[in-house]
Amino acid sequence: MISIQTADFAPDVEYQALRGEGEDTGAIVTFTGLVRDFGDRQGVTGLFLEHYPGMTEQAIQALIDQAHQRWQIQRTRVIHRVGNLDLGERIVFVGVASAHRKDAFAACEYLIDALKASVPLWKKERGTDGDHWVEQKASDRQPGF
Amino acid sequence: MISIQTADFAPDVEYQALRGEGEDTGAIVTFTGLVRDFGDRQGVTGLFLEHYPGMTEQAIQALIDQAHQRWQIQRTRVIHRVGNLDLGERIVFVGVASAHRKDAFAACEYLIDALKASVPLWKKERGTDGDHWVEQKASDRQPGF
Amino acid sequence: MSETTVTVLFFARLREELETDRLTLPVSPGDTVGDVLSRLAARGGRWAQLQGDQPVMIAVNQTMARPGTALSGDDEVAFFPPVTGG
Amino acid sequence: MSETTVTVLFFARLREELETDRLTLPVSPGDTVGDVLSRLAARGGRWAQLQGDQPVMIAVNQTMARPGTALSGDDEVAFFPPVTGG
Repeated sequence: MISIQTADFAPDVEYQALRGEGEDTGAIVTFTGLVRDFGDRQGVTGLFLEHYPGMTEQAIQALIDQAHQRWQIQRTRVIHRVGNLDLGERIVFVGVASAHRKDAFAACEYLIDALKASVPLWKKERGTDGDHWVEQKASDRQPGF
Repeated sequence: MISIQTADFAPDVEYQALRGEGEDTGAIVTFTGLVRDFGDRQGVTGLFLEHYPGMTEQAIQALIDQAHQRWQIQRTRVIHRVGNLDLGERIVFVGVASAHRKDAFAACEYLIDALKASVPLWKKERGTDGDHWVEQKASDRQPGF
Repeated sequence: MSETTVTVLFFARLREELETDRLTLPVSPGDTVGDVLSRLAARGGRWAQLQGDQPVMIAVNQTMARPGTALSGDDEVAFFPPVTGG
Repeated sequence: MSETTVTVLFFARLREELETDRLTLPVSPGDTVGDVLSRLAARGGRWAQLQGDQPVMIAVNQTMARPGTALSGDDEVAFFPPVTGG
């Protein structure tokens, strides 16, 4: 499940969806990203997030397909919020269910790393010294992109 | 927060506790382990979990102290259930909050790996061919323990 | 021969600085993304940054592309800064 | 001189197979965990496994220990199989 949405989401709803109906799931790993009060600069008061409707969802689906090829995983949920977000709000959720914990950890970390490197989403920090578009960190870059 | 308990726990309550009151948290990573229908053998119908009251909590606290030394993390929650558990039930929860996602992932995976290797907890599988105590996997062993 | 056009989209910092989120450009057979970039950069002013020092990412029909990618009529071309989601 | 004792605890498979979760044993000055293990194993039957092929983990006062660890009066000694939680 992939969703790009302005609305918030609920961790327990996502957990239930990842758990599924069967009894072959042994591990659920989730990552939640929050708006924090420092980023490129200090004094961040909120974020504005923009995406490329259509391509964003396709790019995330391609990452999920790759994760299914590389690891033994059962279900994934990726939610990314867009629009204006305040401090402390949830920005992004990546959840992976697997029979095995190592696959769940590896796939979850891969999905959020690859999302930051290659999915068309852009963050603008609103701050005490004005607004500015966040620059991509060298550590978030992927070779060949 | 460490809890060894027979009762279940709620992902959203744990999420809220990890989120904390401040606005410096950027990443929350959680691991949930579930009872699945195969383990050492096929046909698992449930688990019985035993612990060493007192030592179990101390051993988990020592792991959390080590995680705080190795990574920049803000809050942790470790919950492990004991007693009889049915298929699909939650067994264990490890949650880590950090300013940075890589620290949150690394500390969360470390805590569950080290817990499996070195914390006095034992699992008995109840199954269609009787009950048996689970053997420690070579991959879960830690040198020197 | 009827005119062939592509739609060009801009996102994030580029969208704001160019004060444009979408435009339609005529293209000729054999034109590449690089040709479109050159034509837009030649407008001067803020448009020059499309061939400046800062990296510009390219997508054609919602798939990552390069300046050498050839264009066809009705293609959707997008230019945007390196991504920063997550 | 009053008698000195330690409490010995067993967990999981050992607890079940020895049909014992706790017992009290006299110790002499200088006794180690290994001495206690030998004395218990000498009971024979299921107790022999305490010095058998399967690994037996040791804790003294709720901290991991080794056969060479020296014991004092009122120590809490625990024997258990390799852990399998999580």
